[in-house]
Amino acid sequence: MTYTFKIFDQIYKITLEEEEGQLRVELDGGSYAVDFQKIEDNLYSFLIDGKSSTMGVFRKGKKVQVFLDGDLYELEAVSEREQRKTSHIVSGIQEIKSPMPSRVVKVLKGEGDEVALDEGLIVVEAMKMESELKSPIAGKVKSVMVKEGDAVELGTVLLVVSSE
Amino acid sequence: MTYTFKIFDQIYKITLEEEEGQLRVELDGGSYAVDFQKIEDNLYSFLIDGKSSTMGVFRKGKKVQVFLDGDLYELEAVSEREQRKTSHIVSGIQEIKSPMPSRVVKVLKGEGDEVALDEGLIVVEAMKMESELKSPIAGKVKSVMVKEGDAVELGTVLLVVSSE
Amino acid sequence: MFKKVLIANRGEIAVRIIRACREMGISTVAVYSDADRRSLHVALADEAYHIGGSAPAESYLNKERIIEAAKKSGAEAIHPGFGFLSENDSFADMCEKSGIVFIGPSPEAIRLMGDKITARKIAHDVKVPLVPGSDGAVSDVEASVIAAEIGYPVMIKASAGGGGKGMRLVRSKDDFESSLRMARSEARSAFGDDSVFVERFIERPRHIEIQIIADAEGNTLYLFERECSIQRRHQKVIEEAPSSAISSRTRKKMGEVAVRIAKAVKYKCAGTIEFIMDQSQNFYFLEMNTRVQVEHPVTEMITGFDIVKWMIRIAAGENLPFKQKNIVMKGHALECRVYAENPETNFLPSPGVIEYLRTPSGPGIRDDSSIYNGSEITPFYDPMLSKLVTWADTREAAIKKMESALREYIVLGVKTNIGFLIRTMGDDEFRKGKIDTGFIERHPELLKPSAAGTEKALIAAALSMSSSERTDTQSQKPASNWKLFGRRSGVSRSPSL
Amino acid sequence: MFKKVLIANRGEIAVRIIRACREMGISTVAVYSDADRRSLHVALADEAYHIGGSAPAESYLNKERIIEAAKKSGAEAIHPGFGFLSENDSFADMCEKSGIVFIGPSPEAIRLMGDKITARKIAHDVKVPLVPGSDGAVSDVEASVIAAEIGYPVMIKASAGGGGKGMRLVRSKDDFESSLRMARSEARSAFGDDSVFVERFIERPRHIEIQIIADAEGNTLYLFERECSIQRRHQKVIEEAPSSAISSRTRKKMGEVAVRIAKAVKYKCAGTIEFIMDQSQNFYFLEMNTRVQVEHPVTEMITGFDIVKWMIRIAAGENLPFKQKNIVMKGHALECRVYAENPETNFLPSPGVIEYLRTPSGPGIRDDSSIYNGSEITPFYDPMLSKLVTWADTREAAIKKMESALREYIVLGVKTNIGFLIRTMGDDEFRKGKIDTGFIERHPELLKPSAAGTEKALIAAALSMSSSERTDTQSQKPASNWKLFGRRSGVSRSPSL
Repeated sequence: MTYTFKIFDQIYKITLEEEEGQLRVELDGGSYAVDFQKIEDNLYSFLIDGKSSTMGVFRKGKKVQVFLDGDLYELEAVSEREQRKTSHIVSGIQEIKSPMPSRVVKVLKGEGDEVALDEGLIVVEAMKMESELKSPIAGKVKSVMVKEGDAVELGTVLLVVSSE
Repeated sequence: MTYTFKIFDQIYKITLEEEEGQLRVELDGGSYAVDFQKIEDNLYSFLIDGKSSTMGVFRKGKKVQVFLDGDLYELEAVSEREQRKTSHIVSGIQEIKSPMPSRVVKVLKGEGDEVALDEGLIVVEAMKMESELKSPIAGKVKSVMVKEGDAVELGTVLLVVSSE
Repeated sequence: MFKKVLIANRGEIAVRIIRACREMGISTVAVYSDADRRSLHVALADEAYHIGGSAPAESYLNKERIIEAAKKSGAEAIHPGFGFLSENDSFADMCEKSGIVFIGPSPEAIRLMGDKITARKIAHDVKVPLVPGSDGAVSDVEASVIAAEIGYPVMIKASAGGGGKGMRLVRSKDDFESSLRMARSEARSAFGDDSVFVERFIERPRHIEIQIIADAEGNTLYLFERECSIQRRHQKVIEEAPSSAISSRTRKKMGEVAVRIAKAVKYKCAGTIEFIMDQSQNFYFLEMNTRVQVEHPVTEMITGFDIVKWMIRIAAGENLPFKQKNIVMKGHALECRVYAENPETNFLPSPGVIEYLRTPSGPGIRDDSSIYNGSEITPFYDPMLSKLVTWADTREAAIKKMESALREYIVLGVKTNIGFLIRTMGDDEFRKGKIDTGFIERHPELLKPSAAGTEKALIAAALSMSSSERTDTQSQKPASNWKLFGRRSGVSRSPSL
Repeated sequence: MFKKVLIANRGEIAVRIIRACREMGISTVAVYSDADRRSLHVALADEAYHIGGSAPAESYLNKERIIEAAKKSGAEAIHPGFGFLSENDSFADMCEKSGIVFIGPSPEAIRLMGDKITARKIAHDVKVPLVPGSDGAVSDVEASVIAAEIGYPVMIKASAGGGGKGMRLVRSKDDFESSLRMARSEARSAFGDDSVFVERFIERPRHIEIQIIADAEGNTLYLFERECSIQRRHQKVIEEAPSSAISSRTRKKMGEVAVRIAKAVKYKCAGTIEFIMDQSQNFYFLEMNTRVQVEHPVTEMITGFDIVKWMIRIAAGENLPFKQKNIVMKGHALECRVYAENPETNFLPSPGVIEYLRTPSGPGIRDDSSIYNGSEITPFYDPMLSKLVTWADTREAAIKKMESALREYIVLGVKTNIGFLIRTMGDDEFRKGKIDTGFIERHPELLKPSAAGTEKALIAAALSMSSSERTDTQSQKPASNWKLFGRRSGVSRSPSL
């Protein structure tokens, strides 16, 4: 079985096969013997060619997060077609989402306001720390979904900015 | 709701009731306000009249084990009738069970052998340590269920001794 | 000695204080907000009282409810920890008036040092060098004039501030106005006071602070320095003791200066005098923290002196039996603050439930933490999970020990800065001690996962894809090895996840 | 220095050695049996090799497989830990012949000290006092004659023994025969050799041992004593350093005697000379352990000396840069061995899966452990879960710290001796240091749960009965507090389990 993943904007092909009861992996021209054991939900001990690693593995659809040595690696399974797509062009309509559960401290721009690239749009606060969210494009504020004082969840759309 | 438990060979009655959304417990003439929160499976944080305790609670039928401050308390729910029973008389037919998964090192007595109270019956080994199991009564060995070298599980009956 | 002490705090510092009390035979009383019923400080205290809602203003800043809990429980003293009410002179005053000992300095000392402008005056009076800047709180117009006078870059700081809140570095005139607005807004919401002052920013400065301790008789000792130059968003992330940047002559000079400031306010308790130091060991007074410091463990590790226990003893009327010459340091200690945050998105907090936790331990490892398997990081409070501390005979050995310990840490359920800390331990400049408060800004490459783990992550990801249909049956814990005795090898080499 | 080291052991000592190597920049190779694939030493090592079945004879005692793994991995040295092959001279020999450094003394030194009778002769030659007894291995008939000669109580000990295996105390002639049989049988199965010897039993003896370390040039230092008098089934449970029973004069005398014995066999490595001491500080040589000791951490805590790292450095050819006068001790350290066992049934092991684990941490706490959430205690090996170590400035403070730390320990899934350890820390005789190897026998009340927790346990039990029908719906983790924001108070006061 062969899988294709994108990580750090690179595409990798990886093949799993069983050989005499031993799992083998082909990756980037190399071949590895893999042994693994479940430790707890989502946590596994791996021996890859005898090298030991403990990894957390979280899968949601095509996205896989792997915890290893204090880092969370984000991988995405990609199809042949997707492999040919280049990275997104940052333009068009952009939704500004709350990066975490937080409270809206100040809305800096109103509907119809012009904004420059990297100009501040809104200030949110979580855990006693304020963060200013900036515009990823130059354009106009299309709509403002929240007002000062609102409590918002992770991923709530706060504003929409348009480059047109 | 009232429950009766035996612990340390003593009988206790304990009553639970809800009063204005607050759980109250009546025990041994005292009354306590109890608040608790689940931490993980079988583990709870208790506030009993404001006093904090973290306890593990494991229930199997009428038996309840409670982990508290490094100890495992063993309780048994008892009915009215059982409360009147006195403790078991150690006589009659006694099964000698393996106290843990282990290996039989030596069978010291055979079928029909006479045994004195506290005389050694069998030697088992687990985790590189030998233990001699002794007869809880004076009498005769009725049957021997295992032989040297056998691996036995926790609770396996090894021998039966009879006082008759 | 007190029989019962209330701890008016939460998180790891509450746990730290509760442990000290337990070891001293003192009963402990915890207080908790709605969000903290399952927190470790509630579990470890002897008693616990609910004091209100999850927002700090409704609970840990609610003076009346805390005093009430102290009275109800019969606590004779209150330890405020850090943050919350620890530097609130009116709370210290309320305690006194209620007949409860406040484990800290006098309300007067808190008040004097709590206002940065007054503190600078006091320091100036006892001939301690200060960074050039405005002489006090300034209006928007004054601020911009003074900034222009002393020259960019400048710092804007909240008068009532601390912990990096309401603080902004401004590198050019263009950014001044918006930074000033942000600083005031943060100051207002954090301290209820939006006064700010302005001062010169020192290039490549090091943050060095001196731990002092003083008893009621005025015996005032310094417990050497801590270097806290590795900061993000003006908050310390990695601290160490001693500093590799100062000579023993500078150490002594800074210690004596710190003692002079403490004595000027008749200071009684543990406290910290913070300095900013340039690359030539010139140091300037920044502020005094009139409470225990987050990073106090590194000082404890090199001196063997228990700062929290001595705060309690001094508050109970004991005097220090040591002289300055009895305080000696040995080896080197390092502290890493493990946060639930994402270094890749400018250290945004990452609340959640700790689904799995495995912490490092062993020789020379100290983990001051308040998390456990199943505990929850809520968005209401500081996202610090743990302070991982290592001690070894040399700085190099302490760094290697830290790196190794961080690699043992497993935290699932929230994002953490552990990977960033590991890379920092391996950084050449850091290893050489070439650090200053701009270190993290200068090293954006430390924020991202290293590509070194890519192959392993790919293998794990591929296995997770291959096993999708079997997830449910595999989600139980493995059976006991004892039960698997006979069919062991098949299990040990299972070819799919 | 070595680039790669193989650790021929498992459990916490393998973890301890792996950590030392990681911190020294040495790659580590673990070996594991069928039962240990999920063990912590496998997870923490850089590489791991499967070497056979769960029974020690099939894996950790399998010399050929271990040497093979070392060659395959390219390890230059093998650290044997304790137990297993650590005192096996033929294994040390095999390593040498395979061009692999054995991190330990010479095969010759192991051989000389491994046979207790030879060891006694060597000690006698360098004028070290010995307990009266048989001059060597004895037949059943000789044994009983000698026992009668030196007078009861007597000890029967395996010639090839260690760790309490094949050892029996006999208080009267009537028990001699059966005890002799048991001792021989244990000795045979543990060491493949059933020779035993007999010696006088000293009333209320203390077990005191001296840690020594020696390099290839013969520099031999003593790192003071450890007191290990609290034993069950002749195995140590609680150890401390220093001993509260000896004067500094005795300490020096014992240290010098220990160095003399080590020098007599040209000893090179860390090692321990064990003594039995009567109530008047008369001490007699017992045996020498030619390896790292389980209880080495207490010595590390009071000296700041890393014994495991120095074993590796010495094996790699480094010499000790210290003199005896550079070794100073500070404070007091205590070690409690946390076992999966049931003190109420004569400490029978209790294997199982660790369903939930919360370990103590904080200042002065060191936890040398190999367990984690979800790990498994198999019946194949020693049931030790952890060595909990505390350090404080005085013995009293170290005991209080230990008691407090033990109360923080939560282990679900297996029975442990934690409650017993807590009660021992609170015992008046123990606190006063009135201890000897008969301490546990004299205090059966420490083995049973204290009635103090009865009321709490009853409340928990009653709640568990009342909630039986709802168990399934309640078995999920609580939702995030964030999500419960609005309906918090209802949850916080849930009236049934």
